[in-house]
Amino acid sequence: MTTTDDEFSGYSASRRLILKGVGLVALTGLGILPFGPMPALAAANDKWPEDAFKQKGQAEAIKSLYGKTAEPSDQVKLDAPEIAENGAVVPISVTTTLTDVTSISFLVADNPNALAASYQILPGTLPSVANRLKMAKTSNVTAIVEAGGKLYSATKEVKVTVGGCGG
Amino acid sequence: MKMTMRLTGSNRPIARLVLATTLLTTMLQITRASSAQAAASVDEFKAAYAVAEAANTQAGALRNQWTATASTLADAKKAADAGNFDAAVALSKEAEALAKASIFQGTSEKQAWKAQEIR
Amino acid sequence: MASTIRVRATATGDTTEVQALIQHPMDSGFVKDAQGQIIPPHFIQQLTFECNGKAVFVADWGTAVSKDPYVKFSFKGGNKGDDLKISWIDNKGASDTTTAKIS
Amino acid sequence: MKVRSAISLASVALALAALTLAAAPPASAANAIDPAADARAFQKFFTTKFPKLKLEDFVNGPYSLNEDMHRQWVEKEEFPPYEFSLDMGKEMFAQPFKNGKSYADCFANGGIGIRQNYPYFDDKEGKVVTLELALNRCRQANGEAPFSYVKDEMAALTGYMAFTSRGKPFDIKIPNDPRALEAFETGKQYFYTRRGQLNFSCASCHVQNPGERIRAEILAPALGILNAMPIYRSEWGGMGTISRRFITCNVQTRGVPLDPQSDEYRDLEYYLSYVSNGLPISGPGARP
Repeated sequence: MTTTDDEFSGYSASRRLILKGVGLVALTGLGILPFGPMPALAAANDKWPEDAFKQKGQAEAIKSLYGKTAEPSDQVKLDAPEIAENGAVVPISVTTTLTDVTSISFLVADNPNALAASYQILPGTLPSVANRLKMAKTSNVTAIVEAGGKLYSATKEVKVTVGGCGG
Repeated sequence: MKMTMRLTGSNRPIARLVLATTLLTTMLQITRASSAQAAASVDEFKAAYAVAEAANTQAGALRNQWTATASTLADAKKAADAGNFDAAVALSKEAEALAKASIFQGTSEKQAWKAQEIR
Repeated sequence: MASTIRVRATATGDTTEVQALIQHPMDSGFVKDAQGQIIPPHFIQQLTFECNGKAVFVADWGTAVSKDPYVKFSFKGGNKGDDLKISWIDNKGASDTTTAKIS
Repeated sequence: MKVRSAISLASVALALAALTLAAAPPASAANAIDPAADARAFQKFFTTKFPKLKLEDFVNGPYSLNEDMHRQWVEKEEFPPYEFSLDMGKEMFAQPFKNGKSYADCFANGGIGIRQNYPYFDDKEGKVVTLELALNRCRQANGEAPFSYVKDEMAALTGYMAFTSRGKPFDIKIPNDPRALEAFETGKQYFYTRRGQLNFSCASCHVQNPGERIRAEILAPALGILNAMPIYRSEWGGMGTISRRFITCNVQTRGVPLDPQSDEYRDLEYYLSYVSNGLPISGPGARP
């Protein structure tokens, strides 16, 4: 990366102009190794859960991933738009007041494969994740929070008028 | 009918416009469709196709061709290649009707656009 | 070639907020190309964040994560100037890594 | 077309009447070309239609008009999807041509912070010159092949140049030259002329119905629509230039689009940019 502090402060300054109130932050890139030999993924002590991602239904995916079922909890706050502007890019986030959280997963019930993403919340990391998901059509979106060995969930319907199967 | 655009209730002015054009196009097609009878020949197809193509070229001069005209012309050619000249003639006439409607639109809009202008 | 990874990491008090955007097609395997051929799935499977050599966040992704994926999270313990290393690997074995400084 | 027999002559007559009715020009049509008055009326129309919005809000298109969408946008802008294109544009802009010259040599102020002055009327050519056109002419003058007007490279370059102009108000000049006034008028005519099988003009959607949904999309107001160009459209899954936007609009009305940078498109860009004078450049932008 060839960026300098200088141009990034330019970045945030101009962007603030347009997007009042959304503070942005500078970063300094260091060296990179694009497509070099994969360094040992120190954190990837768990394998990518292939079986869970292969499941079609939501219940099956949760069972494969966690081996148990989730109960709804109002301590799980799921934030998703009422109507997605485009199914290809739906901003979805979750945050929780539960403690001892070890993982957070997102499922889109009516996608071809329900499990979209699963995040390991390691010690010291806050139980809050935002990401952007694809939705094939209007569907319930569920966030699962694993806390103290139990599963908690929140679900919200997101309407999709332009499907996100195009990429 | 190839009108697949879905419109919500709040777009009624647009919906009316769409309806108006659709009906206009359809009308032009009715007049044309009734003249194609019996088994058509290669020559009939060629003549009908040439007329449609000429109309579409005229629409092009008005910078106002419709996508449906081009695709219908292509369909006509395909039908003719398959030896189905009845269909080929009918499609040529449909393309001609579409091209004529686009010419009508292009000509009337030369003045009509002013009605939409913000002043 | 520029990195496929963009990161912003900011420390406020003892909490560091991290946002990352990665350039990747995230092909789902359900889409056909112009010739009607299925575009085979091509997506990032795992994305890892390490602060000063210690893993803080691991993302396991499927094909339903959007093209040019984005993720945001926060962790405690990072300080201004600390190294944050980000790595991803996709289902075809391609990978990329970058290290950013927390600001 | 199977329903043709079901249409009665009466409804056809009605349809014709509707067309004719709409075609009646207002009695008070003044014929003098007065771009300044047009721009004032144009801006007043939108600020009256959306009294809550400030003038500069219009550059954010549909996001200014709908709260749920605005929220999704703010979230998206935290790390906008055009970021990679912007970086690519910056890199490309700095990269010299084979002859050692660069884009900077083709533009005033080395091409930095000048987006708001495009398009301009070139009195030697007697035509409107857009930024996209100027970039390709720059390439050709230096022995490089021109880029496609609708693809990624052109979007990356114009995106970077827009970025260096962010916040600067559109400052399009119409010299007192009958050819320039004619170009403005032709652009205006193109904007308001209904075309395509759906019988839509640009104005049908972007003047008469901004904020409304057509299919799933919320229509953007015409005011400020070019300030955000080029844009990353989620629908496209990528970047698009002004040329691409015009072509898409034509196709969506079921009209055959013109070639990119044909005279009418150049005039249209001239008109649309001029009536947005004073509104800040916000490109590159992100749109649904």
